[in-house]
Amino acid sequence: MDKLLDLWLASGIYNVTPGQVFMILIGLLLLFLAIRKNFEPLLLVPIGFGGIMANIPEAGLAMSAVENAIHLGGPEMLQTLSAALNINSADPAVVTHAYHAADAATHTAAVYAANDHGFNNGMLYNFYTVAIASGAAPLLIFMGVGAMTDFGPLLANPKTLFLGAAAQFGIFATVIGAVSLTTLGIMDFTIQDAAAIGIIGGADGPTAIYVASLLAPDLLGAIAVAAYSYMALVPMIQPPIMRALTTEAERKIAMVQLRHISKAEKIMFPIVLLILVALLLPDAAPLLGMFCFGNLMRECGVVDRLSDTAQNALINIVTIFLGLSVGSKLSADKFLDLQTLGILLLGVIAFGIGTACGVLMAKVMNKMAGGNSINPLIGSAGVSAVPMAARVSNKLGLEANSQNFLLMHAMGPNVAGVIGSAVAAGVMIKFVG
Amino acid sequence: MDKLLDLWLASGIYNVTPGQVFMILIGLLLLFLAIRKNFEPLLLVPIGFGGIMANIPEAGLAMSAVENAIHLGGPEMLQTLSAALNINSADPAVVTHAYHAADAATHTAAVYAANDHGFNNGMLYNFYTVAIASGAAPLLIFMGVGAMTDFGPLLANPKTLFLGAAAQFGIFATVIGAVSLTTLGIMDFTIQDAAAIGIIGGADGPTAIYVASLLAPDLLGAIAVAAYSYMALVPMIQPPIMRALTTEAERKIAMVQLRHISKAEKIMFPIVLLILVALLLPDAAPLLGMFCFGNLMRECGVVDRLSDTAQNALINIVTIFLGLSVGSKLSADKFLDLQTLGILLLGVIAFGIGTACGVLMAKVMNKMAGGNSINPLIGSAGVSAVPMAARVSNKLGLEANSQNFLLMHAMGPNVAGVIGSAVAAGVMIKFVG
Amino acid sequence: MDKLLDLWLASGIYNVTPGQVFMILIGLLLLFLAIRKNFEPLLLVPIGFGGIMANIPEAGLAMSAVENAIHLGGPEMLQTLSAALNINSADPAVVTHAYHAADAATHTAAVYAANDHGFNNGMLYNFYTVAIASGAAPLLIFMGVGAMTDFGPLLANPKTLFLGAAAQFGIFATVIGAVSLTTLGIMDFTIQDAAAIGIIGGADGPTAIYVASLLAPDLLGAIAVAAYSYMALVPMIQPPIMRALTTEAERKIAMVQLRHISKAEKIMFPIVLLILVALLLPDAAPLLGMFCFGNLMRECGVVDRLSDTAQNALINIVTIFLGLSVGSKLSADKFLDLQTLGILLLGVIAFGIGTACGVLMAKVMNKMAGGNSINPLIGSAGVSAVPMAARVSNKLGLEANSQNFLLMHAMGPNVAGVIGSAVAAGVMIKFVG
Amino acid sequence: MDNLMSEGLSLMVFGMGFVFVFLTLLVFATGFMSKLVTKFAPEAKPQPAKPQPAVAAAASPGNDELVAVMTAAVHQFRKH
Amino acid sequence: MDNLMSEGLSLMVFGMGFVFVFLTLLVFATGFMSKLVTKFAPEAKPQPAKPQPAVAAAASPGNDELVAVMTAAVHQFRKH
Amino acid sequence: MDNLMSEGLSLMVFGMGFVFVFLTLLVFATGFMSKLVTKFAPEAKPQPAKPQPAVAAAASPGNDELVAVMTAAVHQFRKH
Ligand code: NA
Ligand code: NA
Ligand code: NA
Repeated sequence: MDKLLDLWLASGIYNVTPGQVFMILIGLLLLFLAIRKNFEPLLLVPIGFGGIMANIPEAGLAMSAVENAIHLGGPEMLQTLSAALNINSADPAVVTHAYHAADAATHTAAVYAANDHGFNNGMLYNFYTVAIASGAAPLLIFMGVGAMTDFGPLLANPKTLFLGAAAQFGIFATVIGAVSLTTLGIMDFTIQDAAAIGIIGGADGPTAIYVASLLAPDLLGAIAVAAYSYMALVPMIQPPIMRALTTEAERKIAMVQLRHISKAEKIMFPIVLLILVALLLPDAAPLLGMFCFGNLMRECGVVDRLSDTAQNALINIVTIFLGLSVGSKLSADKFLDLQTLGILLLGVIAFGIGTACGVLMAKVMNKMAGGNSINPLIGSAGVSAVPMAARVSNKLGLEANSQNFLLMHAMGPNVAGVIGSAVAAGVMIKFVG
Repeated sequence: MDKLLDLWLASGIYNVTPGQVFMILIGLLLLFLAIRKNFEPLLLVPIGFGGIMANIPEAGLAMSAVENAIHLGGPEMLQTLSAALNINSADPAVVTHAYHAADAATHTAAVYAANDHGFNNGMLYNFYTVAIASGAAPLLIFMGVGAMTDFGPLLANPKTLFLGAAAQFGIFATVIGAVSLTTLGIMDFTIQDAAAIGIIGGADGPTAIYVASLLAPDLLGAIAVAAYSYMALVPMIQPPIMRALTTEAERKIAMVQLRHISKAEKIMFPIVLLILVALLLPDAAPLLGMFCFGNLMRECGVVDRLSDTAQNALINIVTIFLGLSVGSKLSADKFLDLQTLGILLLGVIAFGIGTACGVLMAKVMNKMAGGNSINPLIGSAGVSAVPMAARVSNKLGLEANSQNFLLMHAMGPNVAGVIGSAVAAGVMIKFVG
Repeated sequence: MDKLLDLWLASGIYNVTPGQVFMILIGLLLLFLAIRKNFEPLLLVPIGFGGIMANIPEAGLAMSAVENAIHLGGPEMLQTLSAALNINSADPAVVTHAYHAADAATHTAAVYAANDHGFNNGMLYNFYTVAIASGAAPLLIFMGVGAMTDFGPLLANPKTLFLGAAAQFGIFATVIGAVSLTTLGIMDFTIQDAAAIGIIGGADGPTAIYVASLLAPDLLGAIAVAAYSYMALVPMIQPPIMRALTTEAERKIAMVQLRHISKAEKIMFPIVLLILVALLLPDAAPLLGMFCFGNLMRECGVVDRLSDTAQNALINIVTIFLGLSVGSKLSADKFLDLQTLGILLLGVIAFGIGTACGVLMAKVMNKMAGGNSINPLIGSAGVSAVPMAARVSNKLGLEANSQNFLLMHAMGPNVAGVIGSAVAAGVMIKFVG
Repeated sequence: MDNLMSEGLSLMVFGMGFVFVFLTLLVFATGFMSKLVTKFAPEAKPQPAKPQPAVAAAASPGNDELVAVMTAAVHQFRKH
Repeated sequence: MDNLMSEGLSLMVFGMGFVFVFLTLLVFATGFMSKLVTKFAPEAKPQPAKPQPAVAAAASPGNDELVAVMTAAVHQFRKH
Repeated sequence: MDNLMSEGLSLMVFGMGFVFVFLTLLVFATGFMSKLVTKFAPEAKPQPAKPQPAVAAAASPGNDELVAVMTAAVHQFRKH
């Protein structure tokens, strides 16, 4: 009968907390959005599922060995840990705090103590360590995205880079928003938190995850979920803003056909970009370096088998682990917080401001050039969210003029937005990292 | 001439032990069974080859840095290690024992001492650490298996889950067998060993490896070899038992055609299963969580590229490393033991009992339902061994009635057996882990 | 304005050293050779790109956490590190030296100190650690190469193994060359360096990287670049030597058609080779073991999905990481050295001597056999450089006799050369490792 | 020793019991889920969502099917 | 608090400024590169370097194209 | 220095020697193995075990071969 009691006392039903129930429901909601509403399913299916697994009571899948020891080890274990951490209290909260604040050597001592008592890292915690804490997964995704990106439209019309620059204003406006909420006493964000939240406005998943893992790992779950959700919502967020800021006549502007781009130009572009990064902003080198590397593999034409693998097997494998790892950050104690609401709110504002600035920049460029060479609808594509935002530009263009195919023209600012937000990420890592 | 002598003294011929010769022959036997007899070749080819490599004299491929230092480092190294391990003896056996019994900090000190003298982990030892000791490889295989599994037949006839449950009796009967052999003084198994051996009866490779890596890592080699060998032998082990326990009339029972299962049901099933695991048995969460995740990727229809990768590139890569890592446990000192014979004997008994219980359960269910809705031949498929056991059911069904295609009906208990043994694994990890 | 100054002071333009500029140009040269001249692009594209990234000023992508802390941490950090390393100087050069000379425990203390101050390993440093320092990447490439290799031509004419043996003389002659340069006071190579340089003459990339990572990690960049570059230059290096050492009549020798090789022989060959390695030279076991394993997967016919993955997804993934990791060793302070020139010079000599010895061996074998059964042009293929060297043999054969197709005959010594240099690698690791 | 045996027995009893309880609950949960799904999200008609059915027709020698098969194969191939 | 706000503002000013400076330089560098390439390495004619164009013709029902497509597909397939 | 040279020379002598010994043994072992295999496990006839030979016929324009090729390609494709 003891065993029966043990089973019951260790069961999920007995131990589940309201927070875990809520987070499991959030996980189910993400799965629903991904599967039925087609919200960025490649990421949100693993994130949602990982989120559910992270909240299975007593399984500790998202917890480190020490966290599991604190939770399950009882008073003696806590005593041992508090000795290893050089503190006087065996209170779980105090021990947890000391563990997170410990220097590397003390941290190791605590890990050893937990291991000696048979506690191990949860599966998702290991995935997170290997995939995200090391920085590897977002960079490899970026390499794969580089290998999938065609810079032709951008090279045919390099001025569209300005649209990609302008749309990054959403990032920095959001930083101000987060800082203001803190100054007003409504939320409590550090400047690092604010920067990581701002990057949601970059509309670029791997960049957001990379920056958040460096600047605000505790907020990573909410930031990644917000970034991918809003990217999926681009067809709903952007059109009203685009319509409000443009006239019917502007939306009807037809753009001249893009010139043919030679193979040599496409090969040279990632190299030029890499050298510019090397000269100006070394902190953006990991992100943009891997992006350029992927693109060079694509365009150089002599390593097709590597490029294929980067675009398929490798990016798929990394996506699975990245998604599950992000999901591991959706544990109740980290996600269920007023801050998460703030992040979700600020994120959508960031998207809106980025969209608006892209459109306005296009209008300014038309003014300055004294012509009508740019349809402002392609400005919104500068937020990135490749290729969704470009498709939105195309759709609105066709509504205004059924012969006006803007897709290729919008791909220029669209990929420029990827570069722009990686540059913005580099600046932030440099200044507040 | 010194060099020539060195070469000779370091050569395999000079150093080979009878145990190593024997184990290399075992490795060759496994290769023969895999290649010529088609015994689960995807696993037994890497396991057999890994087993041969693990027994190459002096190469130390399956040994850790410290083990290599003990074996090759000479008296001075042993002295250094005994100091690091805080013992007084420099006897290799004593040092080895102290190394395996050391706590984490002492263990690290010994590793540092070995590294400082230029000794490193063997290649297979590293593979084992990354693939199996971390728990990752069996879980990823399970994810791939989930992505390959069609739960349609099970959903069409959920009662066949009972057959999958009954067949797990083989697992627990084997535990009793192992415990009895110890009580009788014939063998010397701990309760952990007994549990790990029992799981052979689950007829599911990754589950067996996962449980053995947690409960009895020293027996892992023998357990994995037994599990995969007996799975390959299912067409020989099962039929006599199935014939003995059924009448000709029973074997002729035709089953009603399975109803069509909608896509939504297939999507919901892994989620329902995951939630049940979360509520009842958190210790089964890693195994069944990854299994459900793989199956959800398969069925949801929006992440086909991830599902494809999980079923192909990823599972193949993991299989290579898993197989070689299991092979690393086929070293003479661990495998050549009376215990191995005990494991092989108990394993086949487990298969037999599982088969019998599955068949008998089907007969009981017919009795209780007062009808003849279930052909007892599909009960044996409850041991899992997907899809071999289901094919055996089909074959015996056709022998009795050439129009009686049981394959699809047997797939229900077959995949139920996978769930059943993962649940049994969770219970064991919970109680004796 | 502070921030602006910060940006400028941290920018690449401000910090770039002439050495870094030079190394970036070397990286661009490698990319040019790979993309336009088709020099082993699968490796030289990642190596060249990795080399550029490794030399991005201030980014520290190829540096460890401690190296980054030394470079960027300022006096206080240096003080902390010198305390951790138990030295009295806070001079960067002294600290760096002490860090590299530290034993494992002290090394860990320095790493902890760097981590505590927020310094982390660069991305490429991590890749190097996982891919090369662990030994995994070259071994997995070798497994893939094994899975791509058809030993049929070798089995049809096993005597061609002697050609593969003779061509390894290039390796050992180069060792003597390196040793002589040191004895003459021109260079400063240890015997380990000399051995690692010699292996360039093996004309086999993964073997060269594996040996260099064990014997001379500092020279790894130059050795890998030399090995792959000269392999690409085989069509220019070999023909003059081959023409000089053969008569027109010899070049016209037609060889008898190769006999059919049964599937069983092809399956048995990797096993025979593995057992021979096990008996004679355990130090070659990792390299040749993985090679034989790949080849067995290919030939056994029952694990085609593993063989496919080993030849495609897995080898491609590993190649990407291997190339970037090798590139990480192209940092200015390690590559820009008189030694690199010595390595490049010795490498080409090694290729030349290997080629000559292969050709001469073929002539000797003809003499000893008293016949004309071997066209000496296939001797040069013994250096390996698969399949380039065999193609060169074929081309020169066709020049002399337009009906003389030597390709298949040259594949025998070609793959024999792979085995030969792996054996030579094992001997070197045994004697100087 | 007796202790070991009793541990084994209790493992058997609780293990088998739990497996049955779990799978019984799964039978009910699955049945309940199927009912819910059939009620609230009935399938319009089972459509062939993927090109495989077309591919399966590859053995038929007609030229049109061949083209369809090709296209499907190449298409799927490219996705990889 | 004020400090945080001023940090945020300076991050915005320098961040946006830098993004614009960087992308402006990229516009010029790209334009310059394109000019150089067009001048020194003009493309003879845009050739279909890969078999994809042939593959794209797969829908056309002619038998010859079909063979070409097949060959290309199988060829590419084998490379994998 | 002299020591280094002598180390190099002995490495050369023993290295080359060992390479030759090893490959000579491999020649004999391979020959022996081939004889054993030919004696005890002769191949009935060299069968085309895999679909590749059929695939190689892809260039031939006959319709039947085309179908065979397709089937083989799709089959192999699916295995991936
Ligand atoms: Na962006
Ligand atoms: Na089972
Ligand atoms: Na060679």
